[in-house]
Amino acid sequence: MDTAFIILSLITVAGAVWAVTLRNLIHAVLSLVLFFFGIAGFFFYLNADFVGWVQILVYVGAVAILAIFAVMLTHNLTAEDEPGFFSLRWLTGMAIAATVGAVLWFAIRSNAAMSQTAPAGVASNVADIGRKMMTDWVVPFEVVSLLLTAAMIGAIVIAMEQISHRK
Amino acid sequence: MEPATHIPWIASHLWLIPLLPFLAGGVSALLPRRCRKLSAGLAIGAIGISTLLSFCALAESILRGLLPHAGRQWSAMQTHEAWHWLTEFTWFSYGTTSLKLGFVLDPLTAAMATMVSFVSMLIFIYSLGYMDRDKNFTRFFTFLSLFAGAMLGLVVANNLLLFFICWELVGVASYLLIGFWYHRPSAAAAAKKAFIVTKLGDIGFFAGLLWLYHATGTLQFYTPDHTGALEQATALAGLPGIMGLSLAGTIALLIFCGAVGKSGQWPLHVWLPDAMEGPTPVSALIHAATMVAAGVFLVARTYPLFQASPQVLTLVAWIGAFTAIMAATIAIAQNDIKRILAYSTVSQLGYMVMGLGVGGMAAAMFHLLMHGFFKALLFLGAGSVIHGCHNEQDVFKMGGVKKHMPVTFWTYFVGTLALAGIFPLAGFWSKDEVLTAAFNWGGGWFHKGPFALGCIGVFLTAFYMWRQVCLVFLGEYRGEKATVGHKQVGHEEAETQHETVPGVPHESPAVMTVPLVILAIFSAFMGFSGLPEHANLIHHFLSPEHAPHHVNWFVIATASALAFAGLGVGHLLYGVKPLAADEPDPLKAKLGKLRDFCRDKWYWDELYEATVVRFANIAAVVVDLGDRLLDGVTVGMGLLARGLSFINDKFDEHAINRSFDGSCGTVRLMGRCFAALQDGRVQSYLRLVAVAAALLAFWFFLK
Amino acid sequence: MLGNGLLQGLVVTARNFIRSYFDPERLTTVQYPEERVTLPENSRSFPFLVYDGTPDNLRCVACKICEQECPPQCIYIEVERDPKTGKPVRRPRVFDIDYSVCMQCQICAEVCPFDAIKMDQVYELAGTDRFGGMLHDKAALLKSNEYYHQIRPTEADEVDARLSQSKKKVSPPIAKPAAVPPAQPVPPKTDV
Amino acid sequence: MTTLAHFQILASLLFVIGLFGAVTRRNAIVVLLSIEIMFNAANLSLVAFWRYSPHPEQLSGVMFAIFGITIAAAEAAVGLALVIVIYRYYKSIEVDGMRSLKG
Amino acid sequence: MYNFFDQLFVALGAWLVGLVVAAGNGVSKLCCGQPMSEAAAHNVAAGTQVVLICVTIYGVFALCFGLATWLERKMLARIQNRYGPNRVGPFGLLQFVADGVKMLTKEDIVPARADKLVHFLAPAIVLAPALLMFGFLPFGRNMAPTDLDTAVIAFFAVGAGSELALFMAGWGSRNKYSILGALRAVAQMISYEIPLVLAAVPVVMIVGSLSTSQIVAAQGTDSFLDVKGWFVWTPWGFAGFILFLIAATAESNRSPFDIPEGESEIIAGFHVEYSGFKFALFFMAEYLGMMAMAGLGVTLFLGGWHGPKLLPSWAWFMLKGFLIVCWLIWLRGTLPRLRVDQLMAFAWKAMLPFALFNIFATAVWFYLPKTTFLQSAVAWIITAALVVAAYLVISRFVSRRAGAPRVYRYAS
Repeated sequence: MDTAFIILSLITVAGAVWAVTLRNLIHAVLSLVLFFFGIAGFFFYLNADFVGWVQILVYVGAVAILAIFAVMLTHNLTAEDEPGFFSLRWLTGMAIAATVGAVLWFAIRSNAAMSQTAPAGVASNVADIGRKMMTDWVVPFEVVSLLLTAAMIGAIVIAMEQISHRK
Repeated sequence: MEPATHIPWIASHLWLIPLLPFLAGGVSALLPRRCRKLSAGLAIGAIGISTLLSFCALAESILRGLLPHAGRQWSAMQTHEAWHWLTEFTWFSYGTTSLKLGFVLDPLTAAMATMVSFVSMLIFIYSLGYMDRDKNFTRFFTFLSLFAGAMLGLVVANNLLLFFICWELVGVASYLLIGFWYHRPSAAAAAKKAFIVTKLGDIGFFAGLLWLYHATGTLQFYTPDHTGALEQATALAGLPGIMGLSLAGTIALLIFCGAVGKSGQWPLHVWLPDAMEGPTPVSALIHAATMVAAGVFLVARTYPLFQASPQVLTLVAWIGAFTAIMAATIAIAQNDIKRILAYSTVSQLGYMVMGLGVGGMAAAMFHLLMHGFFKALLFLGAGSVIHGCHNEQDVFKMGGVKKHMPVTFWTYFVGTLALAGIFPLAGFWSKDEVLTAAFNWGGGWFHKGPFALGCIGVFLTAFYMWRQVCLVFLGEYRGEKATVGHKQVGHEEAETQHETVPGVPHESPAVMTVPLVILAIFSAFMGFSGLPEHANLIHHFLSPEHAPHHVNWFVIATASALAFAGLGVGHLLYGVKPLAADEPDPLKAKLGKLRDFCRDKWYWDELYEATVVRFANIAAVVVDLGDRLLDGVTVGMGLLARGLSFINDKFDEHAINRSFDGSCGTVRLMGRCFAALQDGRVQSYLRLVAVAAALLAFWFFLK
Repeated sequence: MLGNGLLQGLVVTARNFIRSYFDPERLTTVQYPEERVTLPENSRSFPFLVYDGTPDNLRCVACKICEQECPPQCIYIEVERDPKTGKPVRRPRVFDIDYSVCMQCQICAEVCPFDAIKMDQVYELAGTDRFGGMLHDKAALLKSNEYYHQIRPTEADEVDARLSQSKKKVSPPIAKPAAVPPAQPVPPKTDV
Repeated sequence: MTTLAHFQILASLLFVIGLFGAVTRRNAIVVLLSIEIMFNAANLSLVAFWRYSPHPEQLSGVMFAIFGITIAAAEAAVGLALVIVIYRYYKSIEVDGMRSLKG
Repeated sequence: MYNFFDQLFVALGAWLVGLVVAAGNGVSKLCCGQPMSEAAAHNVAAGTQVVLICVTIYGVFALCFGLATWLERKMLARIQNRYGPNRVGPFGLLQFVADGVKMLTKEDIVPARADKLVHFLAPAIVLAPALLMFGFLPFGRNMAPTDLDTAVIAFFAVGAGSELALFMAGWGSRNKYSILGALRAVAQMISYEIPLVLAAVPVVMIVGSLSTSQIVAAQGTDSFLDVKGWFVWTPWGFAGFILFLIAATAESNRSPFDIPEGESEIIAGFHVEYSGFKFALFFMAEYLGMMAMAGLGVTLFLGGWHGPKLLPSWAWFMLKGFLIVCWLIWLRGTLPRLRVDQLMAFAWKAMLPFALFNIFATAVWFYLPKTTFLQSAVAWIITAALVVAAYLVISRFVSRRAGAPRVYRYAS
């Protein structure tokens, strides 16, 4: 474990925790952005530059903005009636999260391959990614492009519903 | 096939032939409506260059196929083997495999491309005159170019997928053109009908395409290393398919579905006559050069698959023969000049398909090519008549047009005789080829049946054509507008197409008659390229590996006699005593109910209405009924349960004492507990999923 | 074609940009401390007192008409008395105008029968004292007839002509106030 | 040195945080954000596996991550559009309120 | 001689790094009695390089920012037949210094009900992407601050970060004008980011790399003139350049796309509640973003630092960048502000299809043979015809709606 990892982990975990706990939705979204940047940092740390930049471009540039617009359009800036920390809801949530976490912990600890260190010289090259995407991964690529088109049309249609009713 | 040492320039640039009309169409699609001359010029220029290129291809092919043997006996002229010039390119690579497309130049392509582009060019030129007053002139030429481009693309394709793409483009273009006057409901309906009915066949075609790809791993017709889909036909013939057919037969059958739809064969012929709603040049293009020819061409192109399966060929032959005779009978009782021609086309297509079915691929193609010329001629002539008679299409309201439109009459006359199969015009030779092939098909009534039907068809063809000529051109003009000044009503529609000068018919402008004359010359003399016996150039050219038939004087005599008989009967009925205005069809008296049966197209539309459409409706009703029934059952069950519970309640309260209440309470509590799991809250489900997944994982690890 | 209008607009602005360097007439800005616009002759700011020749020889006779007519009452006049006799002399001992109260209405100049008070054109009068700073006394208000000629030559010439005429008509040095038509000092002028 | 286990534990932790948010919070937008967190945790795990894999030239983890990001973006778009529509209908984006299937 | 000026800053940097390493060795000898280890020396050199690059970028572009404000005021003034600033320094060149001093000394006002933290962070966050974007541009021969093979996408990704900062500023101020301005800014920037990226895609397609250094290298020739290879001379490059300029104008919120600031409607949009130096930071971010966009435009389409070898390469880069900045100023002096619906319709209905079609035209260009001059000419004409046809069609659709009255969705 080195310093960069620790700093990035702190940023990421803090962002994630704030994002799910803060009452003020805008603050939650901004914390989520912090989290996204942390994850992008991890991608850089893992020599996956392209994924990192895509992460920033898509999540910070689009998803976070989208979330902000959703918050703005729903006039629901603060979730006032959230239950408190020691409510049954939160305790159940924490219990479930702890259960799943325990399972994951168990799985990771029980696997010997987990203790290996990073091999040197592993880096992702944009040209290689492009080549893979157009050869081995062309079917997922096409499917995803179709999915994106469908999602785009779907999102527009869903959100336009009211207007089309007026006409 | 010889090794691809030298490929002529045209063979490697074959793609230019379809590309040019496509480009012209694309550019004129962008032009504003006022650029009429530019768009027409583009379209005609593009198709003109395509025609030149096609002639180049034809010349190269003839050189390749025939010239090395020049100076020898005709019989020794043939090369006795099929040959192809191929160009291929990779569309896209997918992992290690790649999807290749390509173009092929062989005699079939060369002959077909020449006919298609040449006839299309003449039709384009003719349209200049015909569509002169239409305000959507630009759009019309855009669609025409698209149509011709798609058809030429299909002709030069060396790949079933490319073929299919162009095939569908032909379908789209025909949809757009049939529905060109989309503000008429009938035109819009006809366009829809044409599109949907042909799509029915295309489903089969597409299935066949996929199956072929699955079976052979390629969609190229021919490849340089002889692994093309068609070159594996014999191998496919050895594999089992469905319904006792071989795999090759199955695929051929599926592909034939497409041809049935596109070429208007029974049972999918119903769209073709309705397609007359389009402008007449479109009808000519559909019937002569492009759309319907595509179906026959498809079978000719994939002929090796059909050859590998005699059963399918038999089916093809019978369908063709049946269509030929059926359409001919319908044609004799029609009133609309274009409908008569439309059913004539269906009938002639039947001949072609029959020719294919009986093994005479060259004969069928010969008939297709010749038919392209004279049917284009007839349609354009009909268009000229309609144009001259102020959009009148009913033959009983024409008559005596001969003296007003001499050029149209004489060219139409040539076309009629050619279609009727009168010596020595084109139709005589090509129909003779088909009938000879049918005659030689085999013994027994089953194998002679198509021939017999074909012979009756010859009689009927001559009859209805002569009937038409008599009604339209001979006698006196019976139109309502015969007297000048009676033009107040019914002229609004006509305004879009030509000037509304009332009264007698008038000859069409030169831009329309010149194509007619050219087509007439071709219709008259092209037949000599297919003289029977050894001088049969077309046969040598198209299928060198099969020896042409010997002259069968019996067939020639029978066919000629029947054709003359048809003409004679027609003249007796309609020519000797020209009909007066409002006089009923004399055929009605002679045939009675049978004539009505024919006039109403054998009630196919009604049959489909009564079966296919009604089936869909009934199915919908049945499903709805089932739904209601289930609903009723559910409601009934509910009522029953309520009744039972009412009894139970009373029973519980009065008959059973409170000792049971405790256990009831427990049950209720448990029910509530389980109901709590189904509370409709998405998050509780998520919780359950998470816990369950965790437990499963624990179990998995502990095991 | 789309974009034509944009290009035309760009050409217009580019032409303005380039020509502004070759055609100084286009530039409407006056760079104030260094450059000033010449004021039109009829522009006015605050009143001042006119004297002929020396400051002693002022025209004002302390008749107090202006003091009484002044709408905001910013003029304060005390008549000077002969130190020996105690009788009033026809000149002001104190003549104050509070510029911070004056509303530049020109009524004082219009009613003055002796053409003694006229409107000035100064406008840079900023000061630091809010209360007394704008109170101008007689010494500050006195300006020569030459100055008057300088700022509004046409009007001053007319005034001089009128004064010399009235001097000729009435031999005594003191003109009767009644002889001069009141409240018609300056004929209206339309051009500068 | 940082081992693969570090990354996997971190990814699990983030996943668990996301899961906690998804099952706990009432606000639909926050639930969607929590789901995004889980997506990201999964992506992190995949890229880490790629980085430590014996065959990095296959780029499988990276590819999965890229496709994951794409799908998550589509999901977010549709999900938030749905939230807006639900808000218009119910005037609330409490997930607990969305129990009726009838529109 | 040319090489000396061309590589002046490279040499200077190397010399400074050497100096620092030598000094480090000296210190190390004094303290530990032996020079630094190889690895330590390497680290020191790398660190010094990073610091040098950062300082250079900050210094040079802060200066450029100042000059750009001066240039903008001067040009706008001249377009409107005024003098513009001419008091502080020769030709008013030091005006920006005076402005800076003014900004620094003004009172920093925070609205009472503002979200203090967000309000405070926004100006800092808005400046960071603007400065970071310069890190991906090669300024001259051997003068690329970083050499990523993902540079273009990194540039856009970093640029996307500024949207969020603008939103933070608008929301943190708790003012309806600022929130309106922020939402407008976000909607506009996210809409124009798509044509912006798509305008850059053809270049990436032709070069086959996302690296800015390689993109610049692909546009260079060995000749003295060195302008032939610029992508702007190709039809798709020209179309892409125009698209890029328009989208970049919108992306940097400049007139005629300045509806987020719209002084006459929403006072100053997202920074209405900022004063003093925080306002100056927004101002700076806007100008730096504009210059970075200009730099990317130069890199992608105008041959980067390639140019006739009369001037050093870095001078060419700066010159072209300033030309683009001048163009943006000229545009601002000419065009009135767009309406919101026009703005969105233009992005989605005009620029997006045109950008997509430009990509198609580029693919056509890519596959056409270009070995002989004749072939190149034919390829050029075909591609140009495609682009012009697309432009005509799209402009017809755009013009058709141009005169239509505003349709209100909720108000009417």
